[in-house]
Amino acid sequence: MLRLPVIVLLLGSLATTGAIAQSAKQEIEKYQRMIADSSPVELFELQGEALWKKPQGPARVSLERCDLGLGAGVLKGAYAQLPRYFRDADRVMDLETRLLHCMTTLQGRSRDEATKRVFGTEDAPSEMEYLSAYVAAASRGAPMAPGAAHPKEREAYALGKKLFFYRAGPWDFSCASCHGEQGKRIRMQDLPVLSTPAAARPVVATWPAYRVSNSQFKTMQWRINDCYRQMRMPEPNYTSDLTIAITTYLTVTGRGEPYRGPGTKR
Amino acid sequence: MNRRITLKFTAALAACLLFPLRAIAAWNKEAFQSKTAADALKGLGVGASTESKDIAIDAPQIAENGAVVPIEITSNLPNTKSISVVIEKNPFPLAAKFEFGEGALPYVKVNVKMGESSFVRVVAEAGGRFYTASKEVKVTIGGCGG
Amino acid sequence: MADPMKIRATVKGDVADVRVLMVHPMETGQRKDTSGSVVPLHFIQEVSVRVNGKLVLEGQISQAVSRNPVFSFRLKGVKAGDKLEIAWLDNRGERSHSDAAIA
Amino acid sequence: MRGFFRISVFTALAACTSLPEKPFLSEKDLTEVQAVLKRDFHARGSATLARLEPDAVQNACNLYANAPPEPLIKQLEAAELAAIRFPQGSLIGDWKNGQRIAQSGRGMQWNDGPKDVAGGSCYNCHQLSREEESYGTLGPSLLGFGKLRGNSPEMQKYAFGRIYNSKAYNLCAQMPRLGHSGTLNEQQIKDLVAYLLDPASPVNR
Repeated sequence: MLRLPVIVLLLGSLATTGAIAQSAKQEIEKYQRMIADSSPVELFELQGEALWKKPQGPARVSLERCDLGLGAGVLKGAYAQLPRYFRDADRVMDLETRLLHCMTTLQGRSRDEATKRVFGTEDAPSEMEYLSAYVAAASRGAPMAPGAAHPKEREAYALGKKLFFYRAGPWDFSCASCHGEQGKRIRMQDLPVLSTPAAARPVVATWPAYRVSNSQFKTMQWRINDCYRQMRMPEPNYTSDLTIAITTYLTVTGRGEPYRGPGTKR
Repeated sequence: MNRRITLKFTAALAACLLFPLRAIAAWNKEAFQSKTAADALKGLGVGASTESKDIAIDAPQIAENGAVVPIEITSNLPNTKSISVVIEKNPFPLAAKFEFGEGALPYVKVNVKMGESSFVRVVAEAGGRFYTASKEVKVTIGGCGG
Repeated sequence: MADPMKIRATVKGDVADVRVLMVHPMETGQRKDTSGSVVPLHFIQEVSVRVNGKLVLEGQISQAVSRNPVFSFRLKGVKAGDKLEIAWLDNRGERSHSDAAIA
Repeated sequence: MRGFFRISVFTALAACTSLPEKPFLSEKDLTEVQAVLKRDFHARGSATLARLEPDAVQNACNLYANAPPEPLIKQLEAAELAAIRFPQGSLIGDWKNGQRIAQSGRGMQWNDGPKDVAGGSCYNCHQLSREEESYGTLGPSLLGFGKLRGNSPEMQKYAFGRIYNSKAYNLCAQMPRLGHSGTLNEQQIKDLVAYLLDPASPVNR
């Protein structure tokens, strides 16, 4: 007898909180739309184009003959089909891994030199960031279709999935700790459940991306790296199989939507 | 390489030749260096102003980040000459003043920084009078904060 | 010489929507760099927009405008092919100037 | 009002029934993943490779998709509880400092300096006071925590223990073990207990 009013009261307060949360969510969506409308992301694409065409390294050649999977020099739609298996390297590669491959093989640069500063700052964005912006932009409109058929692509997907759910480190986090439950957020940031296609698709279709909070262009390798930082883990090696496996798992899960990045994030 | 330098030089020269003098108004140091909204308005020469529904401000009610807050302003007042943007709680509240000549519609969209949640006040000058409207923007915290 | 601007101007009827992206740090003079020293104030102060040589819009702005500023304007009485010139001047006296044809 | 009612009840139900796919990691998978981690990570700053070493709690939660069999839960929770070092006397510290700790998301990351004071990242996941609107929802709202529960010695001990080692109370909880992991010290946890339980704290006002 006594319980009923309490429940009604509780439900009532839940409903009000729900309504407030709903309007906050709509306002944040509006904010995200507005920042995307006035994003400086094209400036990164422009700089990336200049770097793509700039002769560099001992070979004094540009990256214009780099094969991103669709043939030497084919940019259009190439990003949308990454990560994928590359026979010449006998491994699955994401965008940055493949760019690095072209820098070392075509341009004759050392891996150390080419990876000296892969994540830039607001004052000095990195070569990888500019190039990622340019190459990704050339896939606008192309449906995301990463490699998922070759045995090594399947292997990368399977490993990525295990890593996604594996809890580790001093805080016992996995990717799923934050990206595992529908409708949750960290502070005001909505958290997509990246193991579900519906939530992964818009994410996959908009990375890499410009981040307005620190005026930096962020690559997918950075995204994985920074999640592990926040998970209080050690640092993953740049372009390691582990990072590519996670990106493969996320991209395959979220494939199918036309690419509309590089995106703009809060 | 040579061509690049020539191009750059030509562009720089062109910039100097085309814009040798300051245009209509020089940067209003007094107004921009004011630390309160009231002083900024005084510096702009804004005396009495009337609240007006003919100034439309489109800005997010909640900004996930204060580094970039998009603000879109349209004045529907006839003969709008200028639009000024004052962010009341910023250390230097005056953010921008736009003057519209013949050939420009009284509309502007700009991204501004906001140190904290604040009212954004817009002052439009039309027909020799000042009109004003404002909108509150809440600045929140987006991510993990680490 | 500053980095190029990116100008997009599209006309519909006789009104053109103009969007311009500028490369500029827009330093507030309050930010500290990674070594902990304060980055000095450095920001665009004046922006001007001309159509076929005629000044149509002028902006004075402060350090409160976001890094890599993006402005949108609307011009009337213009047609495709008209020459649009946009220029800025910052507090250190650096300038940039770009032009584009209205499409 | 009625509309809202239906929507929130419906949302609540939907949230319970449509949990995303959670794979069951086998012993073999754990061995594979651990080898990959050791191969593909390097130490940076305070984040050493020792952090990759799994403990019994992590192994159990990974192996059973966060739902180990009841006897194993009981056994491991008891071991975690026994390892909590409860201080003597009052566990109520300074709520004002607790608020700063609750707000801060720093600590234990490779970019945190040795002199940086760690926070508890509490607001990342929990609502705590009405004043702070930017709160996360991964954890339950703790608004009015002390007002609802009082601040008896038992409640102080519970709050302290839960912050020190959440796994002692809910083995596969998503919340980090903030004391056990060395993120927060005893005084900082007491300050957080005060933030939760002190009647003067914004949590209870």
